[in-house]
This record gives sequence, structure tokens and C-alpha cells, in this order.
Amino acid sequence: MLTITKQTEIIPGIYELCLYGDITQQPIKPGQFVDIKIPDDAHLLRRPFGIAHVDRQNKTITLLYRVVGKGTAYLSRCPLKTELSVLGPLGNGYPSDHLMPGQNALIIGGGTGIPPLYELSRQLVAKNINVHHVFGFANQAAIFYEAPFRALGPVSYATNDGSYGYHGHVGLLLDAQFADAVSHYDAVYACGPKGLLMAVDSRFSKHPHAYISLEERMACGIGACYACVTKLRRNPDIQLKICDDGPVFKTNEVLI
Amino acid sequence: MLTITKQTEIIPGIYELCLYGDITQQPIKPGQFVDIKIPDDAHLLRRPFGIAHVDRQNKTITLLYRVVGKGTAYLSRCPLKTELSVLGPLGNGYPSDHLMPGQNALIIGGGTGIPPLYELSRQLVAKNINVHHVFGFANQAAIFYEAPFRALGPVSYATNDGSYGYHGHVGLLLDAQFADAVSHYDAVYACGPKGLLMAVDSRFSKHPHAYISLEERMACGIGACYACVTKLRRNPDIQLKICDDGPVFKTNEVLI
Amino acid sequence: MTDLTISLPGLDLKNPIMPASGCFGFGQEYARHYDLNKLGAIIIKAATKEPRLGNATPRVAETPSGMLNAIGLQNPGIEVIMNERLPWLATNYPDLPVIANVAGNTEADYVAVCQQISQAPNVHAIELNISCPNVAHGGLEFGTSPEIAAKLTKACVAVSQVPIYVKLSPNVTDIRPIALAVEAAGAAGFSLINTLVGMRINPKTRQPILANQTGGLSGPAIKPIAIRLIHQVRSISQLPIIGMGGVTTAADALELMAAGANAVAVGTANFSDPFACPKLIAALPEELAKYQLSDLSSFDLRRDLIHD
Amino acid sequence: MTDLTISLPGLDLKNPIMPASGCFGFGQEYARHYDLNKLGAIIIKAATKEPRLGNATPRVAETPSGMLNAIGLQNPGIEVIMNERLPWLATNYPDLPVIANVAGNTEADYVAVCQQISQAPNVHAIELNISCPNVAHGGLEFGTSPEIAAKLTKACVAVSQVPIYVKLSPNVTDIRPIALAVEAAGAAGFSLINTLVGMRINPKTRQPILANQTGGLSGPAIKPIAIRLIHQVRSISQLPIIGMGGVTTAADALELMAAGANAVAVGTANFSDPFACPKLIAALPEELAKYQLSDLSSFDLRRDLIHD
Ligand SMILES: Cc1cc2nc3c(=O)[nH]c(=O)nc-3n(C[C@H](O)[C@H](O)[C@H](O)COP(=O)(O)OP(=O)(O)OC[C@H]3O[C@@H](n4cnc5c(N)ncnc54)[C@H](O)[C@@H]3O)c2cc1C
Ligand SMILES: Cc1cc2nc3c(=O)[nH]c(=O)nc-3n(C[C@H](O)[C@H](O)[C@H](O)COP(=O)(O)OP(=O)(O)OC[C@H]3O[C@@H](n4cnc5c(N)ncnc54)[C@H](O)[C@@H]3O)c2cc1C
Ligand SMILES: Cc1cc2nc3c(=O)[nH]c(=O)nc-3n(C[C@H](O)[C@H](O)[C@H](O)COP(=O)(O)O)c2cc1C
Ligand SMILES: Cc1cc2nc3c(=O)[nH]c(=O)nc-3n(C[C@H](O)[C@H](O)[C@H](O)COP(=O)(O)O)c2cc1C
Ligand code: FES
Ligand code: FES
Repeated sequence: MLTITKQTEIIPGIYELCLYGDITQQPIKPGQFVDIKIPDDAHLLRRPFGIAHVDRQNKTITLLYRVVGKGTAYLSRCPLKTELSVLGPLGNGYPSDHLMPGQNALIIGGGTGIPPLYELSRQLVAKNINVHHVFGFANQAAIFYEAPFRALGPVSYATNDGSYGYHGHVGLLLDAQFADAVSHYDAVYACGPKGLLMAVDSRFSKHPHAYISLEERMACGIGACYACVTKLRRNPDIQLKICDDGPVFKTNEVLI
Repeated sequence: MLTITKQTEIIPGIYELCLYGDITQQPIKPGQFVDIKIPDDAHLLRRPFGIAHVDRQNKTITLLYRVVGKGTAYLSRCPLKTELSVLGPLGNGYPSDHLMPGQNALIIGGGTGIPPLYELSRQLVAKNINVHHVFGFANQAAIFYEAPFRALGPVSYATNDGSYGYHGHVGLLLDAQFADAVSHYDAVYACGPKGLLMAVDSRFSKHPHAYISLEERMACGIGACYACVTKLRRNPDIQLKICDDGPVFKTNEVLI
Repeated sequence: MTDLTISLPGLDLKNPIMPASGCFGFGQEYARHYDLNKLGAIIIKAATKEPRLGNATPRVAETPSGMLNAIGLQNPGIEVIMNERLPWLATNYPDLPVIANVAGNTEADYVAVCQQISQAPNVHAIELNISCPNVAHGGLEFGTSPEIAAKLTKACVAVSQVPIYVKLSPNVTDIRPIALAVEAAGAAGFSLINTLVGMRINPKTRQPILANQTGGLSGPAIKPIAIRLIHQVRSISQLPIIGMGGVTTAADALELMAAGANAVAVGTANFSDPFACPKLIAALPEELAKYQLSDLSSFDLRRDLIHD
Repeated sequence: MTDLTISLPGLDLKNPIMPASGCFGFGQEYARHYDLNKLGAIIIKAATKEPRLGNATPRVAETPSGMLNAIGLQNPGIEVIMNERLPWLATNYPDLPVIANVAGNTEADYVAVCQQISQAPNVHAIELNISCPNVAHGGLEFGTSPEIAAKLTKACVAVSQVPIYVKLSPNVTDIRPIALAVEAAGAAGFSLINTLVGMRINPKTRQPILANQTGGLSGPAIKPIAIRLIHQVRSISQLPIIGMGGVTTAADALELMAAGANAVAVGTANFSDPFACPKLIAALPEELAKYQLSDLSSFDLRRDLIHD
């Protein structure tokens, strides 16, 4: 059980949720996620959320989530001190052991794919990696966590309506401003909507250290039920489980 | 919506619940009940509870309930300030207009049938009626609200195991100590388990002002669904609805 | 302004929402809580030829996100309904279309009640209940065989002054032959779903909670089954469907309409919240606006969904 | 000390609780969370002759107190199960009885898998899955006709080294003739219920949420249907029943046992709480003590309940 110690609506519809408890005693890799039981008997399936920030000193983790359906709406109404059943950390997380201080990483995200990238960026910066962020949003009003990310490294924004930064989706921004990214960056990390992941997957398909994080509807969250499978690109007869073998995969590894 | 302003476990498994809100603006008769939505989506049916105390000044009503199943267990865990959807006051309540100051009333109850009798007794005493209470419980440990009732008038207890008061059930206590009750009391009111109600129903079948309050599983609570019917004794082809035509009936009126 | 009107055989409705049969009596009790004119229509409690006392109590039990009922079609009989209940509605709510739910022990019973009740001026349609799981006779048995269902439908259609919507049972291996048979027999449309047969056992007594032992399962628990069956019937028939089963919110109502329902009845939700229907109706425009829609015809995407 | 042991054909169990097929894989993942020796037995994921990839994603959706799944019997095939999954269980949990769930496209498939898997030393019984609603072939069609179900059962019983429990479908008009036919064909017992066919529609796209369109409804929502069907099968047969459908708590398990189940499988609850099974098992003694019982045989009040 983790306890809600803070919950703020940081922009309309997006909540920052701090959970206190023993989960931080264990190692947590950026890109791993937690699976939360909505405390209402009618909701059986846990909800997966990326871990946006781990604060070992205060024994808290922070999640950032958008209210999309009944479960997240319920969560957003849970008062402070609510105890939540949280499973995790789950999944594999983003590999970064190969990165050396002074090397460069490109972090690409969009919408509610951003949360796990914040913890990733923090840990990379702590290892003295230079991090550049490329984020896509529907419009300026949808952007959140701009200041925290800017504190870690430069951020290039793309908005669908052009209200902030580059006018267009992230794929176009990559083409326009990051043409040499494949050679320039020692690691590429992405999380976000399917279109964004496909753009990254194709653009960095041969990069030796480019990773994308997938989403799928889940039941068990631990690899037992086969709800969340994805097929290997090189052999679609082999299926991997996003909850357990993922959610992070190398580019060109799975069919998205 | 009514707000929980107080919730105490007064003896193991029995809770006193104070609800604040506009419900006290309307007239509430003793013996009426409220129908409470358990604030969890998996629980559809409202739970009926007698109104144990109406405090117009502080705009609160008090309920006394036993935790018997999932709904009451959930209710007992609801923290202060929880907002509850409360339907009511529902049902007819105990008639007492015929009583004059100085007259005598006998109040008979058992277990969780006691709650509505407290508000009844209070209102009778306020009208200068002499009230005698006869209460049955499984054993001494199960007794609650002894002092509040004693403050209103004498209380005779019967316990099944003889651990307090008369040894035996309420029917036997009535036979032993209230043989002249039919003529002595100007009104008789009962609420409690079926055995108790049957004892009162038969013993006071000809009393012109003897009333019993029935329980039944309900769905709508307002007379529309026919879940809670009971048959008229004089013509079992006629059915009354406990939620709407009751829960209070005259003795000898319905088949119990 | 959102246009919530819908037009179905016999039913020109200002909105597609109506209380489901058996969950709203004959309207009188809920009328104490709100103005019934807010409703698109009202489906009244089952009418039978003779008055019925129904089953012994307990008649209801709770289940996770659902409930069981075994009321057993208690109703005051066609005479009282014709002479008191329907006139009360006609007097107090002259513009409220009534759908009469009809049940019986025998085909002759059904036919007699359909003939009589369809003459009431405010009865705009009949919902033929061939799917009540809670009575010994005249319930499910009429609804599980295509032949029997068709024969009964034909006989009722022949005598009725108003269109007949046949209420189908979910307690069957395949609903499609039954729907097709009923359509061929002249039904104006379908109403679905009725309740699923269920049981709860009291852990203390280890006996069924309901006096009738089994009861009909309703409420949100059955919503996915309702959606599936509506979708399946829509895939083989273009007749109008009054959909029901677990509808609580405007989103639920639109989900059933997306599956193929043309109007939506609300049953169990009335018990959780007596204001369920007017709240749902009030929320419909905003729910439609989420999809940039301002009327219900454009919501009708059934053709996309027919691949069963 | 409460005695939780039960003894059924092929299955001498230290307690009556086992994870349901498809909700626990082949045990490896849950073994990371707790010691599987706590379980009475384990029912493994369906085994088919060839490996199966299952359906497209999304494969699951939530419903009120329930969920839909359309996994589509994804499994690595009998070879891998025999050579890797079952040996892993035998090595790590030598005392854990395994019930193998068997499915197929054709009768020949079923027979081949039953023959092979029943030879695995740790497979103590087979659960014959003739009721999967999520595959185009070899699912429900074997389970809705008494004749076909009996023929298949007979063929499998003939080749199996272990008792066969036939898993019945709730998606039928009347389960009794199917149960009787399967009993006559030599089944050692029944397993029920499999999932009910349901659907959810995504309000945004107005298309089914599941790629497979329909899915199997499981979880507490279907518990009253499971109880009703267990009770109904118990009323016509004295064969052992492995009951399942929405069991989450010890009280739920006893409710199914009161209805006639001799052992209880837990499916969906594992997803809400990975520790659902061991928690339930730990709570059983206290739950039994509420009724002054110290073993399960005395809980068996099935005879009282047979009036269907
Ligand atoms: C590994 C992973 C990490 C995620 N991290 C985040 C995050 O950090 N912040 C954030 O806002 N969202 C995140 N999501 C998406 C988030 O899980 C869904 O938005 C959320 O489950 C919706 O729940 P709901 O009850 O509001 O919606 P409902 O529609 O009521 O949910 C019904 C069911 O569908 C599932 N579901 C609905 N949408 C999704 C989805 N996009 N992905 C997976 N399951 C879904 C729910 O989990 C639930 O089981 C993540 C998803 C995955 C798989
Ligand atoms: C008019 C009336 C007044 C009541 N007043 C009181 C009171 O003042 N204090 C008190 O402790 N109890 C009272 N009860 C009983 C109380 O309603 C039940 O104990 C309570 O509903 C049980 O809910 P649960 O969720 O804990 O039990 P569950 O068993 O989980 O409930 C399942 C369903 O059964 C119904 N149910 C279960 N037991 C009863 C019962 N005895 N009567 C009616 N419905 C039941 C529930 O309402 C619910 O719909 C009253 C009942 C009625 C009808
Ligand atoms: C208490 C109760 C009584 C019902 N009575 C009838 C009835 O008389 N005739 C009928 O056709 N359906 C009856 N039904 C079924 C409903 O009309 C409806 O088909 C079913 O409950 C599913 O809808 P819901 O989930 O919204 O309740 C009854 C349902 C309930 C809960
Ligand atoms: C994700 C999932 C996968 C399932 N796979 C199988 C299966 O492979 N074979 C089978 O016989 N039943 C399968 N089932 C059905 C369950 O074994 C069980 O019969 C059903 O879910 C009802 O129990 P529950 O409500 O406890 O989940 C599956 C159920 C779920 C939810
Ligand atoms: S959610 Fe069960 S395998 Fe991934
Ligand atoms: S509970 Fe519906 S009529 Fe009484």
C-alpha cells in the first residue's frame, strides 16, 4: 500500500500524484511502470502509469496522469492519505548502462508519454549525459512539466496547431531540425502516442541504442495473461509481452 | 447529499453515524427511514436504516447500524466529511397523534430494531407521555444506547443468555412482567427481529394503537418495484409495500 | 441546440430515454420526485390478464454491480391498469407516450391483453415480454424457441392497434433465429435485453437468498452482454431496437446506441438513483458534443458495426 | 485446526482453491510473487496441438465488476508445454497437482492433446475446454450441442490417462442436457463456468474496443450466473464440480461450494490482486469458523439445495 501525499491538477485534466511508501526501497529503472488498483470494487483491472520521479529520500514516487476514463477520474478524486494498492515497479525500463559521461541522449515524447521520460532525463543528467528533449503536444495549452524538463536540458516543442514551437508533429520536427540525430546521439529514447513511436521507430531503426516504450491494454501486468502482446518484427510468430518483456523495446524490434 | 460529521463504533460492530444536511428541514416522523447509497460503484442497492435521532438545530440525523455485510462494512470505513447520497425520510412512521400528555406508551425492541425507537421515545417524552421500554438482546455485550434510553424512561432488558435482566426472549418477558400491558398502555410500538414482532403482533393483536415496524429487502425504496411486499391478514390477495405503505403497520394488519 | 428526438414505429419521442418495465411501476411513485414529461416515454410494469401477486419475499438480492429480482410479474391485472393506472398517466401526463409491457400464461392471455391494452389512447406501443425468467409459466418458455415466439408474436400483432416490440431473452444459445422469426411474424421492433438467470446463496443459511431461488440479473454487470446482443441482432435486422441492460450514464446510453439501439431503457439505475433518467437525459447533449454531434441520427453508425 | 483437504477423481488437494485456466499462465510469473505450494492445484493455460498466436490486440476491456478478454487461446503448443512448462512446474513444485486445460480446432486435435498431456507425470486431471468464446473454431461450437459435446468427451476419455473434467459454457439456453450427455460420455466431473459472450464499444471510435469485437465476460459480475448454473448442474448430477466465476473472497468460494461446487477456481481476481489465491486460502478457516465448521465435507449441503 502506498499513501497519497500530494495530488495536484497541474494543467486542466493532468494530475501530479505523489505516493509515499516502501516501493522506493527497491531499485526502480526509468521507464518502468506501476499498476494501480482503483479503490472501487466495480473496477477490476489495474491502471498502468509510468514512474515520473523517484525520491528515495522522501520515500515517494511521482506519477503524472491524464484523466481519460472512469478509473483516472476516480483517482483524481481520491483525497490525501488514501491508501492505494500499487503493483510495481513493473517492466524492463530504458537501458542506459552503455552511456558515458559527456555523451549525448535524445529524448522524444508526446502527451502522457512524457512522465517516464522525466525520471529518465534526471538520471541521465545525474550521470553527466547531455540530454536534448523533443516533445510533441496538441497545442500550447496541453504542455506540462516544461520548466522541470528545461532545467535538465534543452527542449524542442512541436505542436499540432503551431501554437508553441514547431508547427506540426514530432516526426516532421525531427526531419526538419534533427536530420543528423542518428549519428549525433549515443542513445535515443521515446514514449508517446503510436504515431510518434512509429516515427521514431522508422527514423532510428538502425540506431544501436534507440528505444521506444509501448502501451497496450493490460490485465495481469506481470506476463501471465497474454493480454498485451506484440509481435517481433523479424519473426511475427514470436510474441513478446509489453508488461513484462517491455514496455521498452529497441527500435525495429517489434511490429507497432 | 448529507455529510458524515461523526462516526463512532459504540460497541463492537455497532456504529453511530451522524449525517449533516438539509434533510432535517423537512418533517421527519419517528419510524421513518433513510435509504443510503454506498459510495462504491459495485453496490447498486441503497441500504435502509431507521432514523435514530433528529437534531434540527444542528441539522443532523443520527443512525445506528450494525455491520452485517459488505455495504455496512464499507459505510463503517467512510471517513468524516464523506458525502453520502441519502434518500428520505421514507415510509410512514409511527402514529402518535392520539396520545395525550400523561398517557402511557410501551416501546418494545430488539437488536438493530432499537434505532428508530430512540427518536420515537424522545418525541413521546417531549409530549409528556410516560414511556416504558422493553428491549431484547442476545447478551449483555450486545446492548447499546442503554443510558440514552434510561434517560427517557424505565427500560426492562431481556437477554437470551440471561447475562443481563430477564433470562429469555422478549415474548417471555412480556408474559412474565407485562401481563396487563394491553389495557395499561395507550400505545405500543415495536421494532426488531421477526420473532419479536410476531410476539408483539399476537399479544397486542386487538390493541387499538399497537404498531410494529417490518424489514424486507428493498430495491427502489419508494413503492415502485414491488420488492418489499407483505400480505394483508384479512385478505392475503391484497399486498402492501413495506417501504411505502409501511414500514409501520398496525398489529394484526399484515402477515408476518 | 441538440436535437434528441427520435422517431420509431408508434413512437415519436422527444428523447430516446425511457424507464424500463418493472423498474418504474406505473409512474406514480417517481412522479413524486420529478416531472415525468422529461422522459422520452415510459414502459410500464408488465400487465397480465388477471391480477398477480408475484413471488414470495425476499424478491431482490444484490450482486457485484448488479441485482437479482424475482418479483414474479406482480401487477394489478389488465382491468385495473386500463381503468386506473393508464387513465392516471393520461390525465397527468397527456403527452407522455406509454409502452405497455404484456405478459401471460398462455397465448390466449397474451392476445387478450394486447387487444385490450392497445386500445388505451396513451399506449403507443406494446413491449411483448416473452423473456421473464421469474414465473413458472409464460415467461422464458415463449422466448427460447423461434417457432413459439413467432406464433405468439403473429397472434398478438393481429389484434394489436399499436406496433409490437418483442422483448428478447439473453438466456439463449443463439438469439438470431429468434429475432428473425419474430421479425417475420410482424414485430415492429425488438426490445433487449431482459434479465439473465442468476442466483445468490445466503452464507448463513446456505439457502438461496431469493424465495424463488433464482432471479433475473440486471444492472451494469450485464451491460457488456446487452451490447453484444444488441450488436448481434442489429447485424441481422434493420428493425428498431429499444436497448437496455445496465445503462446508468449518458455514455452508457450512447454505447448501446452505437451497438445498434435506437432508443434506450433504464431499469436498475432508477433504484440506485431515483433521478437517474432525468440526469441521463440532461447529460446527453454534452455527451454528444464530445463527438461533435448535435442530433442522434448522425450518431447512428450501425452500418459500420455490422460484421457479425 | 481446519481441514481444507478435498478429494476428487485424480485430485487429492490440500485445499480446494486453484487459479483458473488462462489467468495464471503456466505458473512461472506468479511464482515470482509467492510460493505456489500454497495452492490446492493449478489449472494451466489452454494447450492446443500447434502453437497459437491468439487474436489481435486490444485483447481485454474493463466492464462494471467484470472484464472482457479475447486472448484467443494463445499458447506455445503441446510440444513446448510438455517439454518446458510442465517440467518447470514438476521441478520447482513437485507436489503441486496440475490440471491441464485442453482445446482444439477438431476432435482429432483434442484427442491428440489429451493423449499426450495426460502422460505428463504432474498432470492429475484434464479440463476439457469446449466453451471458449474467443476462437473461430473449436470453441463454443463443441459446447452448445449435447451430442457433439458427448462425442468429443467420449473420444478424449478413451485416450486420457487422467480423469477429465468438462468445462461447460454458460452461453446456452439449457445447460442440463449438455451436462447429462457429457456425464454419460464418461466425464469424471464438470468445470463451470467459462466466460459469457460480451462486447464493449469505444465511445470515441464507435467501434468495439476488442480487436476481436466480442470477448468473454468474467469477474464478480458473472458470479450470480455461475452460482445459478453450478446449482442447476448439481441438481441433476452428483459428479464433482470445479466451480468458478467471479470468486474473489473466501465468502465467494463458500457461496459457490454451497451451490454445489466441490473445488473452486479463481480467475480474474488474480489480475486485481496477484495475491488473490493465497489470501483467499488463508481466509478460508476463519470464514468456515463463522459457520462453526472445521472442514469442508461438513459444508457440503448440496442435498438441501436440490430442488431445481
Ligand atoms: C506501460 C504504460 C504506462 C502508462 N503511463 C501513463 C502515464 O504515465 N500517464 C498517463 O496519463 N497514462 C499512462 N498510461 C495510460 C494509462 O494507463 C491509461 O490512460 C489509463 O489506464 C486509463 O484508465 P481509465 O480508467 O481512466 O480509462 P478507462 O477507459 O475507463 O479504462 C478502461 C480500461 O482500459 C485500460 N486503458 C484505457 N486506456 C489505456 C491506455 N492508453 N493504455 C493502457 N490501458 C488503457 C485501463 O487501464 C482499464 O483497464 C500508460 C499505459 C501503459 C500501458
Ligand atoms: C426499514 C428498515 C430499517 C432498518 N433500520 C436499520 C437500523 O436502524 N439499523 C441497522 O443496523 N439495520 C437496519 N436495517 C437493516 C439494514 O438495512 C441491513 O442490515 C443492511 O441493509 C445490510 O446491508 P449490508 O450491505 O451490510 O448487507 P449485505 O448483505 O451486503 O446487503 C445486501 C443487500 O441485502 C439487503 N439487506 C441485507 N440485510 C437486510 C435487512 N435485514 N433488511 C433489509 N435489507 C437487507 C441490503 O440492503 C442490500 O440490498 C433496516 C432495514 C429496513 C428495511
Ligand atoms: C425489479 C425488476 C422488475 C422487472 N420487471 C419486469 C417486467 O415486469 N417486465 C419486463 O419485461 N421486464 C422486467 N424487468 C427487466 C427490465 O425491464 C430490464 O429489461 C432489465 O432489468 C435490464 O435493464 P437494467 O439493467 O437497466 O435494469 C424487471 C427488472 C427489474 C430489476
Ligand atoms: C484472460 C483470461 C483468459 C482465459 N483463458 C482461458 C483458457 O485458456 N481456457 C479456459 O478454459 N478458460 C479460460 N478463461 C476462463 C477462466 O478460466 C474462467 O472460466 C472465467 O474467467 C471465469 O472465472 P473468473 O470470473 O474467476 O475469471 C480465461 C479467462 C480470462 C479472464
Ligand atoms: S498484461 Fe498480462 S501478459 Fe501483459
Ligand atoms: S422497495 Fe420497491 S416497492 Fe418497496
